Amino acid sequence: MAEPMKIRAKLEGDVLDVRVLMAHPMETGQRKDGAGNLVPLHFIQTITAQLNGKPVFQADTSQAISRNPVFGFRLKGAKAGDKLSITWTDNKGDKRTDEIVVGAA
Amino acid sequence: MTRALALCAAAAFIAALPVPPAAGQSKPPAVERDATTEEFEKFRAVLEADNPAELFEVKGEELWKTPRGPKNASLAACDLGLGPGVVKGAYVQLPRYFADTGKVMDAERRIVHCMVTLQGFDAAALAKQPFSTETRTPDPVALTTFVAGQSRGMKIAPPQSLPQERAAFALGREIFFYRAGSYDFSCASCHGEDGKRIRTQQLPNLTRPEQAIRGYQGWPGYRMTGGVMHTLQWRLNDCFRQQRFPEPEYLSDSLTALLTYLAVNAKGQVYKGPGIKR
Amino acid sequence: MTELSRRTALKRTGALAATAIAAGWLRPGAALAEWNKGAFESKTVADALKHLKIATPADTKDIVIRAPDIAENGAVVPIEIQSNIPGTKSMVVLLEKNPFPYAANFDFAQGAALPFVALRVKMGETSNVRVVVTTADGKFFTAAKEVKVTIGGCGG
Amino acid sequence: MNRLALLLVAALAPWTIAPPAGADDPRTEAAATLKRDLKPRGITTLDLLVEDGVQAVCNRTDDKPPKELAQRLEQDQLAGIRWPADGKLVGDWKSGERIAQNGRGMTWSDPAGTPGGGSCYNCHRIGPEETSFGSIGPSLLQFGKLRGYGPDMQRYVYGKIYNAKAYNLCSLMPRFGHVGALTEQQIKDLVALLLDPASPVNK
Repeated sequence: MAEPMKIRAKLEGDVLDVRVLMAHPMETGQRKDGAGNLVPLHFIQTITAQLNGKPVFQADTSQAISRNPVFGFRLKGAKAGDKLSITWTDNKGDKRTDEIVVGAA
Repeated sequence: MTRALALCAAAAFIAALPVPPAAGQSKPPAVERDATTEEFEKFRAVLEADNPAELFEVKGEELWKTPRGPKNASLAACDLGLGPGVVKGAYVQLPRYFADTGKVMDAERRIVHCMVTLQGFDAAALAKQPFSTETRTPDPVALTTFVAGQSRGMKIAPPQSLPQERAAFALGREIFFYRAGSYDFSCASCHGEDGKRIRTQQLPNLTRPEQAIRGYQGWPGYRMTGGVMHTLQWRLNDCFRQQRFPEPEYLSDSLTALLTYLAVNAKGQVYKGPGIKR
Repeated sequence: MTELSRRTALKRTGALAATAIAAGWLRPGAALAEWNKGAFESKTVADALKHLKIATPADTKDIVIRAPDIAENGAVVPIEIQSNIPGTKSMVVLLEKNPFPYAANFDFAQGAALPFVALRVKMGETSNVRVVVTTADGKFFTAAKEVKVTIGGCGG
Repeated sequence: MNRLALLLVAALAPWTIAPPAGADDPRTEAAATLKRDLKPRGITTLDLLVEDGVQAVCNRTDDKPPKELAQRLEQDQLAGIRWPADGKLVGDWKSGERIAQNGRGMTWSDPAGTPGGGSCYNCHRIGPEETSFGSIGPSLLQFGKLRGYGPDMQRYVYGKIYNAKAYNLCSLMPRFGHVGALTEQQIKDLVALLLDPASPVNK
């Protein structure tokens, strides 16, 4: 069961500065576990952000993204009260969506 | 044989010496700067601004508030020193003496004590695998991270009013300077001077407040190597390993004493953790 | 359901995605194609670019890459990329000496997202971080920044 | 005898001699607390916590032993150095570089009987190519070029790596040969890293 993201969004004028922390192992497939066995690839492949339901930012990612990923992006034309939702999907088909309401600047 | 003879001579000689002053009392020299360190520090702000440690604070808060364990209780009644259930500001006032156990306890030790007494968890089971791995974050780690985060922005203020608390500090100082083991290392071998590095890693001089805080607020911290959350209990455990000493028992008096020494040295500094470390 | 709507729908409903397309937020095209397995599994920058259908990008100073000269830890290298190229539609990030250089692609909905991204990546060794920008009119631009990766701690 | 002298004698076998009745000396307490709280693991045992003479003196003088005493004990340490039977002190600098890079050895996570490294770069600048170097010890860049490559220098470097305390009693540097952390051949290779004119250190 995927754990919640932590989304922070700061409004400066009509630009929304978004930071998101995701709990994910981002296994490279190269790491060995305690018993010396390779841990299989397990990583986030896509991330989408929607503002009030409209897709605005999208990422395709590889296992080279650091464990517990951190991303930042900036949306234009946002305002307080807007709904920002972010979804990730990984190579095993797990996904997680979290949503916040943009606070006043 | 010659060694023993020389030692006896040494004993006689030293007998005439005055007791040396406590270390770390001299005036701080200018800290040596280098390009690598400056480059790291430029990006420290970036790393600290968005610290995955926050994910573990969230997890710890949930663990704190959820009824769990054989007694199906939350930790709402846990007394971290400021009264049952008071979490805000408790971390910066630890380690401290607790009359109910008759011991000086650091944050993690106290949290585990609460898990055992209030929730009915088994102390031995918790001590079995106390440190995070890539696949597992033990509950006390997340809980300690949550509790630490509830003191962010507050000044480090461990009490030293009771004799037990002063004794813990004195004991911690002695352990800090105790050289032994295959490599003749003490904690001070790496953390007793200003401006030194191991490889590219800056070593805080833990005998000075402005640097002791760097060590003290680094943990609980998100460790980039492995991408796991670790506490001060882990940090000290791995320091003992690198010191080529045997392994300290989780939550033992030696570790609480060292943490008391560290916290008192960092007294008055603003706590900005949980940290993010190399 | 088209590939495009399936992908953008994820946890949302297909209807929402359809609305999004109708509203012109998403445009069908290379950047919005399915997760590009061929590109991600490429072992060289050249192969990855071929899979991404990116032809010889032009060097530019209008892509600003902020990354450390020396990384404190290769497991977490913080990178910020800002494109000052008008019409920036997407950004590809390549870590040239990683076993699989293609690390990420970012798509920015025109007018709704600024061409900026912050990310953290794993780098196995000292290498260039290369960014390739694709513009709305199908032009390619590139810039790179070297990041040194060293041994940090006690090594024990 | 005063407190210090008592402690020093006690340091020879701190846990076989009961501390003086009523003694609440924090150092004695520290040793006793460590002995109680630390557990053997892997190759580490509790005897590691027993100070030897050098450690005892350095611990009790804040690493600033009186000169006469230091000299006496340094000579004692020097006498314990086992010099190579073949008389050759300079090995292979390439192997030396690998040993200098290797930070493993003597911890509870290291295997028994496998030689570790010298952890040299942890504290010293050595080869010009390695930019990740520590600063606890002095820079050794151009060591031979600046100080000479002769037999006396070879002997000094071999001895210093074997037992740094023979030259500076409370040096922070481990006694690699004395405690068996490095083999004779490994020390020779490290000598070569610093003193072979062909080593990058001297370029």
